[in-house]
Amino acid sequence: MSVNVLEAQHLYFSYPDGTIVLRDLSVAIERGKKTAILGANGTGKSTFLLHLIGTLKPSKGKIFFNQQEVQYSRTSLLALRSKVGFVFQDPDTQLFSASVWQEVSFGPLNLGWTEEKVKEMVTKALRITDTTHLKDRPTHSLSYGQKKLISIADVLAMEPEVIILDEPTASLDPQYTIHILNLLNEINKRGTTVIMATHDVDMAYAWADSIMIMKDGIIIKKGNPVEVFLDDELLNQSSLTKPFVLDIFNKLQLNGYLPEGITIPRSRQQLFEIIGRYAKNSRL
Amino acid sequence: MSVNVLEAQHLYFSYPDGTIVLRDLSVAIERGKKTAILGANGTGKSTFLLHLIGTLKPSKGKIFFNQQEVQYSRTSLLALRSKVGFVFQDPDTQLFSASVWQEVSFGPLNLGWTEEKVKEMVTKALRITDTTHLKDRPTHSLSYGQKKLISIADVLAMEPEVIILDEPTASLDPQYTIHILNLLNEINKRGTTVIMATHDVDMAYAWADSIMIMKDGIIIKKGNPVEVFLDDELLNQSSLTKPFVLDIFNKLQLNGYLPEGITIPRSRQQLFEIIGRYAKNSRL
Amino acid sequence: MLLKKNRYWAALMMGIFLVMPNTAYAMHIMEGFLPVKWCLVWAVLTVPFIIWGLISIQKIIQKDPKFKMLLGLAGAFVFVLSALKIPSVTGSCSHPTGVGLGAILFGPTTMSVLGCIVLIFQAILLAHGGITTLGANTFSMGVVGPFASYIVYRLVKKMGGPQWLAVFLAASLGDVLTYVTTSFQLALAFPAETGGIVASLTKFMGVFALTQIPLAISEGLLTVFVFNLLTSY
Amino acid sequence: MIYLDKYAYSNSLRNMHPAEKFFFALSTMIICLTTNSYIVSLIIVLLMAGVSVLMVKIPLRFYLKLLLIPTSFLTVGITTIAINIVDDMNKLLWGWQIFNITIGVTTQSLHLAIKLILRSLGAISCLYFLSLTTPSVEIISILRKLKFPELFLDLMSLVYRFLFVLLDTAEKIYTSQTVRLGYADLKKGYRSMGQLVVNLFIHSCHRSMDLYTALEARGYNGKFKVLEREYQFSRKNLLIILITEILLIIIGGGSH
Repeated sequence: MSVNVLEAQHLYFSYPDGTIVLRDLSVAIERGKKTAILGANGTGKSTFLLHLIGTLKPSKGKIFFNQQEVQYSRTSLLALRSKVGFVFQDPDTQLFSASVWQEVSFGPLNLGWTEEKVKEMVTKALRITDTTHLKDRPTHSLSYGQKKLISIADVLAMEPEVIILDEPTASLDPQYTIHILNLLNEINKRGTTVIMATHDVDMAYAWADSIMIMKDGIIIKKGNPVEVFLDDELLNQSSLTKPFVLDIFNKLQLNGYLPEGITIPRSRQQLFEIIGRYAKNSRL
Repeated sequence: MSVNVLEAQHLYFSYPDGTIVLRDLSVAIERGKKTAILGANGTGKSTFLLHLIGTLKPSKGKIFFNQQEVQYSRTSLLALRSKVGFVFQDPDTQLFSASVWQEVSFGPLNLGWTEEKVKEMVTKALRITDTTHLKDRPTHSLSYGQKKLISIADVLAMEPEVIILDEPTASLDPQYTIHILNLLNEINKRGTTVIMATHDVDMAYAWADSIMIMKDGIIIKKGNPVEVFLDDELLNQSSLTKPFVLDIFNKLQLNGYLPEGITIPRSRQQLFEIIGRYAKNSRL
Repeated sequence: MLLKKNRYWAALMMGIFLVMPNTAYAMHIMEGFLPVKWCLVWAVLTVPFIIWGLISIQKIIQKDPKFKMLLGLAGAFVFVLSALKIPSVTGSCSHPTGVGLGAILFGPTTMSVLGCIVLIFQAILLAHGGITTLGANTFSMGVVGPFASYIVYRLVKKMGGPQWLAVFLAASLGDVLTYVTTSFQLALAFPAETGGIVASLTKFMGVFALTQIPLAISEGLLTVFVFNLLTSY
Repeated sequence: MIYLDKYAYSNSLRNMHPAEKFFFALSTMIICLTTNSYIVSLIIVLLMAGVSVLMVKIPLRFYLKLLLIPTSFLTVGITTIAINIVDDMNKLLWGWQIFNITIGVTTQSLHLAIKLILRSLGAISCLYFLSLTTPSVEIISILRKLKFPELFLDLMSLVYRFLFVLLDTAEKIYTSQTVRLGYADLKKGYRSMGQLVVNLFIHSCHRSMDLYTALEARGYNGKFKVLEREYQFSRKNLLIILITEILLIIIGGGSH
């Protein structure tokens, strides 16, 4: 199979009142990778994501899933959505069932699986998200973070090839953020392509394999995190800040604290390690 | 007047179903300062804040505003709320009026001011929040960030002595976050005490004069940002991370890059300045 | 927890959506369609119900000020329901109605007020219905529908019928009677040359009420379903 | 979804006194109804379309789409009125026979139908003028000046404010259901729709509580006292409106 799981070609989208949201957006998303789409509020990130599951239909342009052009007939949309899962930003609007168990079984039941299989998949999804103990709780009694986990379990239980998440860590405290990111890594390791939209540059820099920068309805840059975030002009243009780890690493190099030519750190942990390593040398 | 504008003494609060939210919480908030209340999701931050405006009544314990014990009669609550403003996390909860101008005039009119004065205050609140151009817009047509600004203007127009904000930067992109923080600094400089609940340690560290750490319904620590965030055990206990600026500064000192005994930086900018300063020296 | 604490409100709120027959706005009498005389007649007939409703709402608000916010949200909720499309057998979509339980739990007079407000916004924002026909539309949707549902529900319960049947009949009959009223309103305004009002009524009933029967049934079922879900919360 | 509303607060007549617009739309509508003449109705349709497109700057295509909204009601209603049982064969324009009964269209019923179409279109184009130029907030404040009951107006503004919030919520729930194949077939569709409705209802309950708390925090005392925006009456506008209405009445009188 090809390397690209999803592909957008020359997408245009505007609301009936004429507001243009996407203009000639073309991009390919690689299978098995972790992709983060970055951009300020209102640049069309969510609109683009909703195109990937066929909820919005482009006014012009095409979407391809596994090299197949997405048709907007009922059956082909159903087929697409059984393979591509979507986790919404606000779990309160995604969760609509009375209990967690019912909630998570909603998708699998709609896939027409046997009861046996549904049970198995729901159990598995709850286990992976570490929410088995919540299974009999009413959804509205959960904390925000728990709701977020259930909204991911919702989609996981359908065994999708691709999971798309809109701002998965917004409004979460640091601990839940870490929990969710670990979960997404775990899901990715099991072979699922993970795509997220976010405006958290630090998180995206540490987490993603591939970064896309979106501005005014178009993806203006795609590349690996280091490459993208070293481009100061690009960041300025798209009103994003530089990830702190990268920024400080640069400054330390620039001011002679760290040598040139060493591996650029992606996380706080890696940065601290480098600091520790070269500290010893300088003390010799 | 005393230094403490608001004080809580031995607050207890539990929901009718028996869930205990606050247990023996005592704390004083100083006049004219910027106070941040930090804690993981679900530790009772919002519940505590709602006690400060008398919306929730403690099952036991007392609240003092300007040394006066808060009574729960209608008139004394109105008096309290005319001095202490509250900005809710979700602006859609707070904004009830169809147009911005009407929305912002609601609070001042309830204070019984003359129409003249109300107009003046509304105009001023819109100017300070930089939203004058939105004044004739219907509230529902605003972006999330704009709604947030209007919900602050709502309260500002009442000229409160204290402004309390629940998670003011949640779900905002970096640009709006900076905008809101600058606004809060501006408001504080005009003499208003500002209190916010948040779980963003980096933001709180850079912004606040005084930090309170909340855990399981009680404030376990109060102090200045550096003091609080240097206490690793405390942070661990309350599942908070160390602010990045402080963390990296520590590591740089520890590894001999920076000398001991220099002023601890509070923001990225300050840290970079220090790095620059000592880099030159080390190159000499 | 919220629901337990506010059983009464919950019941009221639910009532609202059930009682407001929103079915296919295409069926609201459009702007300019009724002659002046009939616009006035229906407006005059509707106003007392609105006043009655406002007085009873005011009474509840005096005891419980939060009730006003609840009604505001309830009105918005009713508007949104009228914009929803429910799946139907033919594949085409119809709009959820709710002639039913709500009137019973909420009191049909309150529904007259909310119905009128929703119809105003449907006219201004969606161009469904109209200002001059507001009286006639409120009379069929906000007065006849709710009252019919209320009475049907009470009757079935009194005769010892099961809950689901009472809900179903209240919802679907309230719906049908709304459109029977619309047919009457049109027949009175446009009597046939031959056969007069009776002939005209037959025509309008055939077009405006009979066609509603399948919709009324499916919406009665949905109402029962929603009711069951709600009580399971 | 609601585009009429968007134009209402961003059109080129936004700063005209809302009472002037209200008066213009309503008096024209009343004249349209009372004169009930072909020519007046036709003039009003053209007048309102002209004003909306040329002065208010509503895109022509959008305006034409608006005119199509009532077609389903109009078609059904008009057809029902136009087709009758006919016993005087002289009047019959065309029709057909079932058993002994002739069903068809007469000159008289055709006249009535055409008159009705024009009158309805005339009236609805007046409504469009109001919807496209006057925000609901302003309409509510006009009703306030007309001494509508406070409670009714308070409920109106709450409904207006929150229908957008709830529409948004409903749409999100619907999308998240479709994405998980909730509407794959009829039975699933029913189940999903039921859940959506229940959820929206619970959501509304919560919101109403939160709203009360938030209003209380700003000193709510049972009244929605807010400042209204001030507008200046323009003599020129009033004069133009008055002349237009008088002309319409004269034409209406002459055409009878």
